[in-house]
Amino acid sequence: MNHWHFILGAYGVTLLVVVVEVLAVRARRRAAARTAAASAPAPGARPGTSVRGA
Amino acid sequence: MGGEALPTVAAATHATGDGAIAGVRWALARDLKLAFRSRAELGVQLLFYVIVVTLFPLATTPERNLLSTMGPGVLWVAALLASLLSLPRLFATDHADGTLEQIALSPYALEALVSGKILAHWLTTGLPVVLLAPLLGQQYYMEGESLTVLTTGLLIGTPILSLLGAIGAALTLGLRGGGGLLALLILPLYVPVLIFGAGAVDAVRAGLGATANLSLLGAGLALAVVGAPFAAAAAVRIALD
Amino acid sequence: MLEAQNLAARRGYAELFRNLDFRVASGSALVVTGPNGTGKTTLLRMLAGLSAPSDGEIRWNGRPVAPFSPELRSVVAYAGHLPALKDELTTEENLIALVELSGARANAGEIDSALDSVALSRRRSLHARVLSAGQRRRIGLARLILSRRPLWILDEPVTALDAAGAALLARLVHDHLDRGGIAVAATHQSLGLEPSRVQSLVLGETVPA
Amino acid sequence: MAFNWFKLSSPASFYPVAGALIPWFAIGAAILAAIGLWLGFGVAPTDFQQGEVYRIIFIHVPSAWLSMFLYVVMAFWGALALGFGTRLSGMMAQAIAPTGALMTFIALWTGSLWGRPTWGTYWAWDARMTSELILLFLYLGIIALRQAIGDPRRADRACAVLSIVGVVNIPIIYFSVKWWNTLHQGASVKLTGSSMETTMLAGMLVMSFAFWFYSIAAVLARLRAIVLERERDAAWVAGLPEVRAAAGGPG
Repeated sequence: MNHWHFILGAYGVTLLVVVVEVLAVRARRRAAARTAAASAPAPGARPGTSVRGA
Repeated sequence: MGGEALPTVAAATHATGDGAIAGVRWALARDLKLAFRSRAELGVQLLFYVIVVTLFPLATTPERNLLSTMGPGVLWVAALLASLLSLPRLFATDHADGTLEQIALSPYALEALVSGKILAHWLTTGLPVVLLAPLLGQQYYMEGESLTVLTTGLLIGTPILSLLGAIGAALTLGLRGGGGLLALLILPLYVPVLIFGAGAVDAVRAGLGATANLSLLGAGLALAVVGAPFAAAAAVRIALD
Repeated sequence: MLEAQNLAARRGYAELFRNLDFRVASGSALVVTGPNGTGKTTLLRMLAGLSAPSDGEIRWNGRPVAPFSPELRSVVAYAGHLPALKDELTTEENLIALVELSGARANAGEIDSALDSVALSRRRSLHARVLSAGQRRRIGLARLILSRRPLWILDEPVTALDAAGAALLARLVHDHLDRGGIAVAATHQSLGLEPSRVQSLVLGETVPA
Repeated sequence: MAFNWFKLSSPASFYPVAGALIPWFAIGAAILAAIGLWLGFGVAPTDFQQGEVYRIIFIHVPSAWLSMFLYVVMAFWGALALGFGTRLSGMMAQAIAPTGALMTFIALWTGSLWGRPTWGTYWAWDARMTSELILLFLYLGIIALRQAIGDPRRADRACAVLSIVGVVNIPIIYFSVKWWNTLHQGASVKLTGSSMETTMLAGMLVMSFAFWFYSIAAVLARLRAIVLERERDAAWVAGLPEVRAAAGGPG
């Protein structure tokens, strides 16, 4: 009774999950950097207000 | 009208002194009145419970032994689902028409107002489920002590469902896919209630007596009564922000 | 006195405004204007204590007040976009419920006279379901009459009101200021107040950095 | 000391710190995993009842520990975000949830593959397995709640409330499932004898540290992505080399 295929299934899927997570996190960070680059505020156009009266 | 003095802060906060009870009373009275005015809706929810319970024997077998084993579990799961179905009403209508903002800005403690609403919710949706249980138990050939213990368990357990459910209902206010999301958030938290409630009847059948199960359910109720209103009130504030 | 210092607001990932400073003294009003999406409602919700500023501080009578703090909840009357009315309840029941929720006792005479001044006496036992948008707004005005709160926060209060309703609102705000109250309103319509007691805040205007 | 912590708690100052820490934890995880696997497969003997299949515990037990530990850590950061309104705490809780859910999934997957040859079934209503499944639902609930709420600050606080309620509930859930399990005499798996082989224990501990290090690295990496997402219009983000590089490229 050695059941190596069960061991392989457990370790293999664990490895797969880890690889998927690492790739997903890297992709997410690249996407976030792109969005950040696209939405970086233009200087001087920041939201403002004015108060008048009294 | 001019010239009238404005009340001071101290005069206005007077209401918070005897606030807790008055807050519970205000929310309870109002929600009961609203529930009574739209009682058809409550009837529909109760009917849902009855139909779900009726479906199980049709899906399995009318065999007496099997049904009396399944009975408590089926009634409990149906009670969970009925509670889940009625939960969105708890805060969603108040949220949609702006009442929830006024409730959160009331000088009464929000925890008290939320408690009143939860109590009204249980009285209008949980209590009917408890009262119907002895009747529906007949479909499952339950009798004697089993039936008494099932009903007692539901009586202690359904308030916990309303209390925990209120947290989920407040967290999912105004969100897309609210109903399904609410189920995902709340059903896992219902697990202990289900186990101790349905388990009480099994324990009676196994000759162990239901005291331990019902006591644990009671302890759960005590914990939920103390904790849930705070969590639900916090969730309401978060939803308004 | 209501003060805001260095107030900033974010919605989602976007910043609506920042470095907002103002001070509204007793007996005066602040009128907030600005294009859509510049944060008028957000600002009003912050002042009412429904929402936390992302930066800065709000002070009432010199003391900082946090969102939902008891000090704020006992002084503010907030009238937002939503009327807080229940279709299943009558005009009178709705009004009584709201007044009781604000911690006041609703005595029958006061309720009568408030309904009278907003011209809803004859609709008092109608369910809110059958009222027009303007009539619903008027219940809100009756609530303000009975609220006795020093700080009124009004978000687009003129919306749906007819000429008589708008005049009534203007008179209510006027009387409120006369009693030493404070009003903050987001509105593009004039409330007909003397310029000397109105400050105007325009959101969305660019200020030099 | 206190000042340093305060400074570190801003996303802007923690972003580079996290970036510097990630390689160390990643390398540490790799080395520990290598040692752990060597202990688990090279040194630890074959169990005379279960044969080789018990070797799944070297990933099953660490992932199960981590799944519970990460939930508590997530609730802790959530509580900080709720109590003090610190932005970084909320981001930390957000970054932990997916890794926690993955650990829970690994624990369930490996547990079920261990169960098939041992109990003769992929799924048994064992108290630990059942609790682990409910834990997975709790993680998925928190992730779904964050997805449904658009506004990150509301999401931080709502998820914090939910995870705190979950933390209070997890022991109760575990106890209730165990209670139910004893009443119904469910299955439970133990290794042979009461004393586990020292090498087995050592392998399991080393693998636990490997999982732990890996989780820290993964969470910090995700945290950096989340910081970029949420601080996208801050001036310091615009100045980052990786953001400038992304701005220079196409799109």
